[in-house]
Amino acid sequence: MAEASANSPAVLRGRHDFPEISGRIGSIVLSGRLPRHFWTAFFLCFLLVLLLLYSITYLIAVGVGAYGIDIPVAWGTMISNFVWWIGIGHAGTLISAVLLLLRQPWRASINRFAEAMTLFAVAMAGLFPILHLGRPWFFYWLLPLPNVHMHWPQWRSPLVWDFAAIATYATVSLLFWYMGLLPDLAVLRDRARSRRAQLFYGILALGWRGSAYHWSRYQVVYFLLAALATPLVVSVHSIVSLDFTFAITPGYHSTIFPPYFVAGALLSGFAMVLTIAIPLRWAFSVEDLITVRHMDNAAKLMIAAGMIVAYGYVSEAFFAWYSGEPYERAMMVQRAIGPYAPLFWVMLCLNCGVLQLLWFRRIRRNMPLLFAIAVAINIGMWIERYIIVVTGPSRDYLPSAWGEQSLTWLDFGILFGSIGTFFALVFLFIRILPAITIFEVEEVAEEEGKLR
Amino acid sequence: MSAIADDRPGSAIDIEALRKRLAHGGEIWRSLDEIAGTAEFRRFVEAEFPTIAEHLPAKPSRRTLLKLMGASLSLAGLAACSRAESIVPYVRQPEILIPGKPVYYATTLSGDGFGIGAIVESHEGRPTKVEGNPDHPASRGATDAVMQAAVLTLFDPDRSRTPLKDGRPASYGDFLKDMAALVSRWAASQGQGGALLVEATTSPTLAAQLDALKARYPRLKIYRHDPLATPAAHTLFGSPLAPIYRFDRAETIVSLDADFLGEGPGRLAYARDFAARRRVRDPSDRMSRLYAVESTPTITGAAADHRLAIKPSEVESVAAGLNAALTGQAGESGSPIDQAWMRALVDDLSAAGRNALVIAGSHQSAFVQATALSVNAKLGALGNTVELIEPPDALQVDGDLAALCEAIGHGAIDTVAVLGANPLHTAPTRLDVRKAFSSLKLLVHHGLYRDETAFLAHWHVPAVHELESWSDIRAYDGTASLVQPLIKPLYDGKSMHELLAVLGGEFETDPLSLVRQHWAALDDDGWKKALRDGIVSKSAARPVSVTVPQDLGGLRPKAKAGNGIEIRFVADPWLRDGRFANASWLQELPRPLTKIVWGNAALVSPATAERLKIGNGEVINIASNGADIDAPAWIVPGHPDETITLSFGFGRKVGSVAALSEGYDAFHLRRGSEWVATGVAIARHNSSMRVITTQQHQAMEGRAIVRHAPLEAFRQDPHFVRKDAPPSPKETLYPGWRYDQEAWAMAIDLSACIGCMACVSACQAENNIAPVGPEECERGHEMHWLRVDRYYAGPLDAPETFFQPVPCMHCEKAPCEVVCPVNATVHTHDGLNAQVYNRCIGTRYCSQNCPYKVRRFNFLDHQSFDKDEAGPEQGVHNPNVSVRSRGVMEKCTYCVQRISAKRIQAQIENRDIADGEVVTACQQACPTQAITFGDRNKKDAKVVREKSAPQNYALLEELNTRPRTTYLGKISNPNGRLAKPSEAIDG
Amino acid sequence: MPQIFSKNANGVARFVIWGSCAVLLIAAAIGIILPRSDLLTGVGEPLAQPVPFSHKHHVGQLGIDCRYCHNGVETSSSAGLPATEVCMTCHSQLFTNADMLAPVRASLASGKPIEWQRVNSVPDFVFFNHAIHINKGVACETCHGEVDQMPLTMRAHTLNMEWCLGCHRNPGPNLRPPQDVLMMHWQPPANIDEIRRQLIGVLDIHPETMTDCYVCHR
Amino acid sequence: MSLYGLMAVFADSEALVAAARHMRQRGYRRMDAFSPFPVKELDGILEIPKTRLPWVVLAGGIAGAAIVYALIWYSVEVDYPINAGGRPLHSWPPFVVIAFEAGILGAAFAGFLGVLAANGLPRYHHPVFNAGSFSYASGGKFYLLIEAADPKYRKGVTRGQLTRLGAETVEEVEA
Repeated sequence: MAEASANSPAVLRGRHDFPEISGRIGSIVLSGRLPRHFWTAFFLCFLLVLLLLYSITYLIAVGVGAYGIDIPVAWGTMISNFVWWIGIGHAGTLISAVLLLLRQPWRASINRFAEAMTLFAVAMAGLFPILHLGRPWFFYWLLPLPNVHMHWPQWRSPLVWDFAAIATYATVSLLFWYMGLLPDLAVLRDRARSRRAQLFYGILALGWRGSAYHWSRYQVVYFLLAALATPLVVSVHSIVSLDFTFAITPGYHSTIFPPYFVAGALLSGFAMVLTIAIPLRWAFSVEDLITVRHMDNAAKLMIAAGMIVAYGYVSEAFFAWYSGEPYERAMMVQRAIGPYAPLFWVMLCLNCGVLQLLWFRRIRRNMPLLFAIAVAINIGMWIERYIIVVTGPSRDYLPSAWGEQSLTWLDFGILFGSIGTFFALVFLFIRILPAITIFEVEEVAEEEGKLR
Repeated sequence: MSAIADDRPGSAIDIEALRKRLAHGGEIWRSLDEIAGTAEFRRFVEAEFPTIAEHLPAKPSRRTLLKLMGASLSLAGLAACSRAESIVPYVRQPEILIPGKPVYYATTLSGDGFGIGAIVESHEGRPTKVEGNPDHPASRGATDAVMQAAVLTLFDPDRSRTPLKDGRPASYGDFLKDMAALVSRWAASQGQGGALLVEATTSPTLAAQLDALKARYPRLKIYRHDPLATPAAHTLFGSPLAPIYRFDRAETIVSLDADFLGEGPGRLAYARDFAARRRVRDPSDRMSRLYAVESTPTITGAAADHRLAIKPSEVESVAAGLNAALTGQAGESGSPIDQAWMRALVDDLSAAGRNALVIAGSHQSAFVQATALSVNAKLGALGNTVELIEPPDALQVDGDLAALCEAIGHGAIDTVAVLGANPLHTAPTRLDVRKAFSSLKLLVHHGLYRDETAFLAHWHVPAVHELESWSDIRAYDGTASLVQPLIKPLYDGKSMHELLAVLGGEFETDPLSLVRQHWAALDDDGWKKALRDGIVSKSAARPVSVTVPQDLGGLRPKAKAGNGIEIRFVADPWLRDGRFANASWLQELPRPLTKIVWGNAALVSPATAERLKIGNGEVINIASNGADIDAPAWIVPGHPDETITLSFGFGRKVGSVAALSEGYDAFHLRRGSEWVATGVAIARHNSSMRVITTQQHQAMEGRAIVRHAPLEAFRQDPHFVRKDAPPSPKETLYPGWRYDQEAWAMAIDLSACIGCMACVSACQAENNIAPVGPEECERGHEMHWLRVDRYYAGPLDAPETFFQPVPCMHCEKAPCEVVCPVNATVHTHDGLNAQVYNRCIGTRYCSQNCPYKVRRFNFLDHQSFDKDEAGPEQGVHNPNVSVRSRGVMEKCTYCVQRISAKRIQAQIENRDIADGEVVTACQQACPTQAITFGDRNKKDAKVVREKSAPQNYALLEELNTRPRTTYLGKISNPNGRLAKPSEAIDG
Repeated sequence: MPQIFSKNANGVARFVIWGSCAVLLIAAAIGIILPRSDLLTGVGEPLAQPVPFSHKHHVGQLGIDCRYCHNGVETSSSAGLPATEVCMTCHSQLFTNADMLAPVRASLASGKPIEWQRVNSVPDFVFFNHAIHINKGVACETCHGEVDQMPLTMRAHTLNMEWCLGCHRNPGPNLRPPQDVLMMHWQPPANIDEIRRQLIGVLDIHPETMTDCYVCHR
Repeated sequence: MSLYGLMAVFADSEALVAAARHMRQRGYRRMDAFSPFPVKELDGILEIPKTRLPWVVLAGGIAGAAIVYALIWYSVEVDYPINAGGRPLHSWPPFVVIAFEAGILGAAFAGFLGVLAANGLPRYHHPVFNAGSFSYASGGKFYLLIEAADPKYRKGVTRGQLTRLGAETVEEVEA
């Protein structure tokens, strides 16, 4: 592994030592000296946070009729945003958990912020089912609570499964992330100069001291959590897809959805990892820790996931035809030539067309181009979710009830607001917590013999 | 509205207080611009249309803030803790009134001057729902869409509230003083220079009062203005006679541009008889056949077995051709009708003999009317399927509006009292009524609204609503019935009888005694019986026997019109001449064929649209006789080519609801009282106007949605609904639930449904369904629980039209229920798919998963249930149905409140609910009895009999949702000799 | 390096951990108990009325029948509140000058109704019907409590859904022969269980249908 | 102030492992090693017993799933049976989905809380922090601690042994 061959660049570039690694990563947080464009970008994101707050206030004051939904298409961007964010949330856990289980060393530099990304994406995603509700202030009725109206959730509803899955996923991701943070928090605690920082990181570090006994148990449980998170991550997006497949609406009712949604989640998740990692490694000059190898691998996973998604598109269309169901067939035809056809073809171009560029190594290792492709796929995946949500009910069983929904400023206000909030959270995370796992990079550095 | 039983004594008092507040408060507004700024208008609009309120300038943010606070309070779970409302009993409780129990009164509602009997449900003195009176010949238990809205117009906050002198509020006493002066002047001059302008009326009391006035003031003139009047028919017999049709006897019916199912005072009775004659449940059943020749698409044409769309000017030649063919003469050349068609028709008519029936549209020329009579006479049908009576609306008058204007122009008239009419809006273009009226010394206007005429009047006196007044009225067959008030006048309105009494010098009258006096012949028991029954017994007109002259009195068809485009005027089915323009239910009720709401459009045929290169919503300029209007075009399959249908009733901006609606005013193109105009020029604008419709797709896409067959096919295969339809699965993974007690179910006979929309309107009235306004309708947010789908099949220029009422199917394997995360929609023991509004959090998953898309969502705050915030229109709410808040799903409940009421009654009496005891609102309103509802577990229930018909099928049954609502496939009775329109082209 | 935290930090940490567990438990307990407590339900808390009407006096001491004032109770959804006239049938003879009754006399004179404060109320979306309960052997007392002991009327039960459902699921224990429903302090006979079993059959009561949502929500 | 032990600092993990192995062979039992990242060999050398946490995780998972499934069963069969969409009251397939999620949640909580409990965390004040040389501040150092309570502990001897094993510094740690 010591040689960096042309085919497979090394996980870490150059030679490092432990004080250098912990110092470089820790100082991003502790010195507080961040590049000016960091704050510019954060300010822009903060404007979007304000937009989100305004949009939510407006939505709650006026009602869900303020954005584009109607009858027959009673679900709209709140659901597609939800699915999109949850999808983005998947890559983090996958990188952390699955690559940990597979003992992939290249996980180390990117797992921390990928997990953070998961948490923030899930937080954004969790917002949408509530905003989606006609009476959002009663969202807690989805919980089994000992109330005086003696009412229970209706357990057969996929929305209740969703609630359980998202809550579990958010909690498990948080625990997993926090456990991974513990040793690094201890590093920050010891490096901190100010009393406030010492107390802050000290309290969070829980008195971690790196005892061999602790490491032994820690590793077992961390591994077990990874093992739990892996089926969880698959189940979560499968359950999200069941929101659709459980319905009898044409275009929703499809058995391909669970794997297809999971693959779509990975595709969009890795696209978002790249969208964050490429500027991050450049802005903080950590190209030697987050190397081209990481970017290259993520791009390869993207194309793998993307091809499964493409297969999903094909099989969806094929089974609509093969089922012989006139409703399914008509819906699929309408998707391609109906009122939402422009979106459909844009989606295919982005998710299937642009994706193919990643077969070329030179494109994969060209950071600006890779960044552009990642952004394009993020957009494509959002459109895919929107198309799935709206085309089915807009062309379902009774033609008399056919109709389309519109997109209003509020749809976009909330979407872009949530994107801004997500990035604002990412920025805060980078400012407050180590964005790269110190102890694992040190471990990799030692194992790979990259120590000075 | 409160739903709490104990709260009810309060409501009567509330209304009383409301009445006072409305009568005294509120500034009087001059124009729409002025009122748009008033707080009152704003409050009304906010209450009724919150989204519209958003578009108003300088919207107070208080409401928004309150909502936010409300939301946060609810979040804290405190919303349920509000306590200590007040509860207000009566001071003197009326004897018949038990709070919580509705009282029903028989009365009569008027439509174009004719009476249709109604039973009105009243809660603590608050009329909330109109039903048909089964004993009344014009209703026979049914209602139409407009009658349902009577309760809404009653509580309309825009109604005129106070007498106005020169536009300023004045007291009724002042009015009486001015009238006293007039009366003494008239008494001296024998009414010289005075004139009354009345509307169409059949009121015997009114007629007698007019006669009395004429006797008192011999020089007083009486004019009649009725914009929707049809030309005086039957000049054949010296005095006018009105035809009455007996569809229960008719076997072959030919309509010469007559929309007898949708228009005319006898439409409900006709529809009942017509449908009854076509009820087929068994291959051996017989069915009447209807040929319709029409110049605009109507629901009668949609119900026809053979339909021919022709230009309005061609109706005469068709009539002439029919007459000729029947008498064996060679068909006239140039007849727009295919010879084979005519031959088949004539053979059918001849075969039916005295059971044949030819109907001429009441707006048709004297020639067509006479021809129809002559043909009926020749077939022996006169006296059997057609009877002639003295017209109930006959009134001795000195002329029409034109004569009045002329007289004013001559200076012969200087004082006019306008009773009810609004000539300034409905006058033909060739009359300058404004100029004529402006030159008057005194113009008195009496009306429900402060309309255009009222603005011009020196005195405006608010009229009582028909639910507030004592009066009498005749039905289409002459049957007299009484109009009795359900509530004290809300705004101190005066009835027309009171006003006439004032003009006659009687200043101290009460409306009851004026009517009672006229019926002095009835003793007290007879009077009470007439009030209770809703009709004066044995008052129907007797048929007059006549002989039709062979030469039709010398009538000849008019010379053939050129090839130019023609206009066919129609009255809007709901707004009529615009008098109901302020009724939001009617504005929002889709028109039967076009499904257009909140406006009208110029209807054209697909071929004409193609020739003129115009598309839906494209604005065209229509010029005729020197006047022109801009109107959005709308393509209607089956519309006659080279013809434009324009409807009256829109384009009025008086009243806060009417101001919201769009559309053109067709009166601008009308020269006189004609219903057809020729020589029309069309110019395209390169702009478009929105036309709001509730159904965007017209074709069934080859799906077995409305299953239909000709009678012959039904006889060969009674189970035709199973043919070519996907089989319904019998197996299920889930064990069936048992419904041991009742199992409510509905059957809808598609053969009987004529698409008249009465059911939709009745459902809206019964279930507190909020109107949402044009903006929201355009966005697909309309709330009707029951919709009537209209599909076209066959060639575009002569399609078959199908109507299908779609309420909730109450599926036993309801897809909506399993996806609701909070148990807000679940099944009950009697198989209802219940919707629990207060549990609903608004995920809308149920609607997504409903294959019938019958669920409706409160996207915005469409109506307020805060009693202090909601306007007077909350008075119309049914207290037994929750008013739904924003963010809540709702849908058809099979009128669960009615089921509950009957169930409780039956349980108190410790018995089963009898068949026919529970009647849903849609079923009750339906003129053709297309809807049957009942307990499927009762072997002899009517609904079970209907469902056992061979053509019974469930919509989308292949989805295995096991609907409780099923349909009886549509059976038509085309003549086998005429080729059926090809079904290959599907819309 | 020096210690960042002092020796008691460990104790503080333990305290915080166990303390927050305890706080959570207590909060949950409050969340369960509070909505059911008299504090929020208003049970046993008389409201100030324009006229301090005493059921204790009218029912307990004078023995006036419930239906004298609440005349819709057997036939209507609403039990009805007495019109001012009903009060004045007696009070035009008795206590004609009592200050306490001044609002009643004023009401009759002015025609303006007395505004009582509602004691027993359910939300607007709950449709309660008195007649069916009375006819099926659910006594006034069962829901309204011993009004003949109330100098000022107060709520006797929570009237929340949990409470309603308690009886709708298992109506037996709250039934009595319909002729006794207006009786206060009714003493069940010895064979009451047998009577109740019979009542369920005789009155055709089907508890399995009584928890349907539309029974109360329409 | 009593003595907690002796803390030896090593530059890299190999030195630590070698030192630990030596000390172990010399019969020291009460010792601990500290490293910035897990060093695999130490488990065997220090004879750290195999943790039973996996069983705790399993138990947590089963408990989570069982409790939630029981709650669902109770709600649909006992507390408020409702006919929703004509499906059986006990519709197990959807209930399993929720139980699965609850199982994962239970397992994760059991694992996380279990590892904290087993490791005695949070423990903000610990004798090893008294060692001046013990810090993560400069990144990776490797520490071996011989507790004073070890029967073989002899102040000078032990220090000498550690120094000979290549410790950069050896320091006494106060309790």
